[in-house]
Amino acid sequence: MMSLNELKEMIEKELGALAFKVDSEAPNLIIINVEAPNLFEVAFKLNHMGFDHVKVVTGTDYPIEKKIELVYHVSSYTNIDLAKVIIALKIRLDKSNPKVKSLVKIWPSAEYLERETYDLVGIIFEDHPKLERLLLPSDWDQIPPLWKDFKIKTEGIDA
Amino acid sequence: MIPKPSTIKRHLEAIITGLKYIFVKNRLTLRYPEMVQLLSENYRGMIKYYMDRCISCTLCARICPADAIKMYTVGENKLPGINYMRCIFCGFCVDICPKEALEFTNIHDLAYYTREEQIQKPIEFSKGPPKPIFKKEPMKIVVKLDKSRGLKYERT
Amino acid sequence: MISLDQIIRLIFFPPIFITIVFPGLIALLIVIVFLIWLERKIAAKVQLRYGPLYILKPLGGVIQTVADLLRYLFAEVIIPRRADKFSFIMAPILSFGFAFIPIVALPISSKYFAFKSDLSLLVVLALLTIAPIFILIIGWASDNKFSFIGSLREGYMIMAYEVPLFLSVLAMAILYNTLDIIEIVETQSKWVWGILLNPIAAFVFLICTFMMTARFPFEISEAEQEIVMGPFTEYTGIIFGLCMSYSYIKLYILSLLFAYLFLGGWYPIVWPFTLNPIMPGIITLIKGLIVMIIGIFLRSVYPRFRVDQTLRIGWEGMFVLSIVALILSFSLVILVK
Amino acid sequence: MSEDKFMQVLIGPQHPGSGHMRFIVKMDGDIISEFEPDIGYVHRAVEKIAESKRYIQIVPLVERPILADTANINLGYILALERLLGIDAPPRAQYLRTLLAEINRIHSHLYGLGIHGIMIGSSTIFMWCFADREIWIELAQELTGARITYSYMIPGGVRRDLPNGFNEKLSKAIAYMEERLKDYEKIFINNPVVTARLIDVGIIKKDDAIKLGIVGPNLRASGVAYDVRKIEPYCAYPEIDFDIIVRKEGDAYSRVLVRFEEIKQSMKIVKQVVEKIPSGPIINESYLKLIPPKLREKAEQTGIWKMPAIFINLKPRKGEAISRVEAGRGEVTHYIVSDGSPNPYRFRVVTPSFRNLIAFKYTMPGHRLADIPAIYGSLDYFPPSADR
Amino acid sequence: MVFSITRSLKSFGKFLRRILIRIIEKRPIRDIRDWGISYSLWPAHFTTACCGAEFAAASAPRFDAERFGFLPFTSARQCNVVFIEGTLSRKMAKAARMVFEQMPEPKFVIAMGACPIDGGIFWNSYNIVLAHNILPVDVYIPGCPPRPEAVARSIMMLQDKIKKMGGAKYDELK
Repeated sequence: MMSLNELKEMIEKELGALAFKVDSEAPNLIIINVEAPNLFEVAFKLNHMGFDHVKVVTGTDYPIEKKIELVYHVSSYTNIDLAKVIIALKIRLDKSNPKVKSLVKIWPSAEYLERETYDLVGIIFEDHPKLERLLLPSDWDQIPPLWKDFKIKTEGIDA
Repeated sequence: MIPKPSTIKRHLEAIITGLKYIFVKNRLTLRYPEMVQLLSENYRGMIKYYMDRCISCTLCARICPADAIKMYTVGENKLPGINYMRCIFCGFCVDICPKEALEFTNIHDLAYYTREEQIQKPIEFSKGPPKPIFKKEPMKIVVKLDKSRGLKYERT
Repeated sequence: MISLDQIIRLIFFPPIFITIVFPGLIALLIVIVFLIWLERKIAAKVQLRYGPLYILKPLGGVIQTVADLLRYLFAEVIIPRRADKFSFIMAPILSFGFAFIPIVALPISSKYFAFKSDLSLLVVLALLTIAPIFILIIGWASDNKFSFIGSLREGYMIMAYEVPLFLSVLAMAILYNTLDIIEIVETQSKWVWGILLNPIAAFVFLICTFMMTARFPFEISEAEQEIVMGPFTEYTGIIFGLCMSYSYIKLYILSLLFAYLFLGGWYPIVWPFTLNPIMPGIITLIKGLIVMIIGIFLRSVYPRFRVDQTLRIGWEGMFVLSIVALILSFSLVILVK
Repeated sequence: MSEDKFMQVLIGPQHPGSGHMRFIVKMDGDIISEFEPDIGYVHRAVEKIAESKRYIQIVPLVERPILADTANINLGYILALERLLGIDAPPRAQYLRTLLAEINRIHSHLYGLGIHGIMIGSSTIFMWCFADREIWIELAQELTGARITYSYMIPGGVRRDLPNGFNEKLSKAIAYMEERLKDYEKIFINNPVVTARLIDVGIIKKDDAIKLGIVGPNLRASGVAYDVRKIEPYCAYPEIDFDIIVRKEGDAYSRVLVRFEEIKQSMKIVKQVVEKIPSGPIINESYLKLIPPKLREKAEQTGIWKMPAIFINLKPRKGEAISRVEAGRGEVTHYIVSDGSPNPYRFRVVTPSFRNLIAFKYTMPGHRLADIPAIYGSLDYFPPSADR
Repeated sequence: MVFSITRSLKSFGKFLRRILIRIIEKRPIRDIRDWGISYSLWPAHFTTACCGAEFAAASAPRFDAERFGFLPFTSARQCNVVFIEGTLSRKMAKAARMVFEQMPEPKFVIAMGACPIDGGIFWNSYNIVLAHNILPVDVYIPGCPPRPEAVARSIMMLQDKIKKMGGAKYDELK
């Protein structure tokens, strides 16, 4: 059994300077902040450590800072110790040019998750095998719906 | 392909099981318009509103996830009315009401010809949901679980 | 001036009576209405429910199919723009017609038949094999991929069932030493029923019947979850009604044929059926109905095979078994002689 | 390669075997050479709407997409929210959550089995599964007051206590179900036509399953013993004894068998839950004291608890939380980013069906057209939950 | 020459059709037709969203909608009811419209669940379409999802409507 802190240290040692911040949050989360250019290499190393699949790919819009935060939640099926932990791999991208290298080559399980993130958040994944609209209708011409400046209607409590 | 004996046995088993069900009394059907299941007291059906208990706190309208409950101005008060076109029957409004002015009924089997009649303003809302119309008085039944037949319907 | 007597005589004139009344059009319609209802009802019973009911509650909704037919009758007939109009309309009618014609060759009793031929059995079978060809035309004419795949599957199925079916019939013909249905039945009344003489041939014939009429587990050309409605995907209204009844007609004829070949036809004739030459037909019909009910009952037991598996069953199972049936017949004939 | 060699077949969305999606299939004769699922036909923007809703209002919202398995997805959301709020449910509530989650797993698996049955043509197994599902729905309705959209779990507890006579009903239901499962075996599981259709069809090897990141019974049928209930036990699962069903083959048939065995395991869990359930409150103390005393007294008698008014304005701490839960179809992951306001800043839910979607693309090629429904059904894919 | 023949044939066909419709719309035949249609409502296999689960439950043994002659059937061409089972997304709305157009007259629409009626909990979503905006809805069933009993009730209401108002609306031919 490996505790969360031990694992955190191990990851810090493994990644070295590639990750600029590693946090752990109880009960099961380790957060790794990465610069966009290093992402592919970090992902490669994590995959090598035994984190073999992606659970979630999330894009979050921060309009004030003009950034989009991209998070890969990664975990393991094969290694029971690692399976107990979820790694959040975080990258901040410029909202004006949200481009990042796709991780499908490392984690094939990210294929549809990345494609959905492209669809709804507008992040462009380079080298993705099929970067097309997935959930939205193919003739969607507005800004990506999960951006904060895409407003949906709301109603008050009065009729 | 000469079938193996086990295959023949499995074919026979399947056919015999099918045949068994033809001759066993086992129907599970609730013959709806003739029989109506009495849902339990806590069933989250359509909602009845007691105008006299209401203190116009707007909690129900504010918790409604679907924005189905709206506050209407009736005289000086603001009273809730419901839009069944949107209501999702989560029952949050009933559960959060501090004065028990809203109450579950066990009516949930209605359909409408038009959209308009599904909006209930406070006064209609306080009259309770419309009673479903039956051509013949239905038999009221309760559902019992049964070891051999699964569900059993008993007259109340 | 035609008298009532003449009209009655005209109605009971065998070629007319057999085509129009029994076992022809009217009986066929009643049987189909009853059979489709029964199919839904049996499935419903196995599936713990009622099935069609409220349309005629005292009789368990027996006229459900009548309502469905009425709806088909009054529904709009849509012909897809890209379809080949002529063959789109004609093919179902012709397939219905060719499936129906063999009825003429079916005798009601040894004294009452439309025509007597030494080859009546062959006539029935030959006419039955023409009908599926029009299914292929339907698939081509509809210009729909599902119709096309469905009719191709029907084509494959012909390969699977036709040879074993003919061989099993041949086995019986060798046993009875005739191809005349009347003689076959007469022979059985002297010996025992064919199903006891050559159970293998009976089994092969039965399975091939189910294949031919798209009963489960061989409901492949119309496989709902795969290719929607197969060849009939594009059909609406009354033409679809024809398409739907097409497989039931074949089931009807093949079941009657099964009764003639293996269940002793109209024998044994007991008292109420001795009154006139038409009555024995009812015995055949009852025997045929039993076969049909077995066919429709299987729906509630089996899912469906894949088309390649059916072909394998046809060639590796049924074909081999039909050869065995042939050998059995030969040896029986030699043994008796 | 010439274009003529391939035929493109579009299956769905109005097709008896497609569900709420479309398959773009390239056929080489009868063999599938390319398979592309086209989803989004039920995309209702749960994640965007959630940003405009209060935390408590998201409880019914997350249930809607995954209608066949509402309790589990609800539980996942509540676990994530409770992590943000820093509260916990009392032990009795934990057991009640487990109870509902397992009842729901049973009827979710029956749903999947039934749909799979009809996909390969057996209408009987469809009808049987949907009939026996009603028994579990009836039980859940007794407990929660709704047929399938339970909205039963709320932050800090559950809404209703165990009704009187529930244990007896449950034991009857289990006894009935165990008998019925034997008939299921005879007519469906062991049916030679079914085995012919499913064995060696749609094989996902262990390595591929890991690589594609598929979840739930599909993963376990490929030989990976991964079950969140064991890896990261939540609610009452640490105190309950059950097995993970694993099979090695990875074909459609083994996926059916895994689900079938899991129904039995779930019944075992349910039995233990009602035996072991402790007494006590069903809502966290801190919320309990906010309920007016008069209503609290009444609730203690009837077992129907009211919500405190604070639920409208739940304000979790700033930060983020992730939770995972083993739902009927596999692992559900909820990820909430909070900025301290009463609405979530970003709400992300990845449903098992969405993660299983990738399996279509990589399993189908090489099979026949007739295998599409057989494999589709065996993956127990529920399109609305994938599209959200 | 050929054209004029086909044209006259066509107009003759139209004339025949009009006469046929006249005859059909007369009392006894019309009553028989409406009776047949009302007991033979076949919805197409077209699940738009999650209410399909409850729709399936309505045709499953416990509520058995087949008692009313209600048989979910394969292709739109052979059906006469389209059930909007839950949310219509933009993509699905196109399909729903297409399915409706593929069906032969007379045809009916039932909107099931809160979503197609007024959006339900998804009323402010960017991707939904309301059923009455694209299809002529005959019966609305509120609820999210509606109980199977409500589905049975909607079938009965539709039967009543057909018997009262007449089954067919051969609009474009009149």
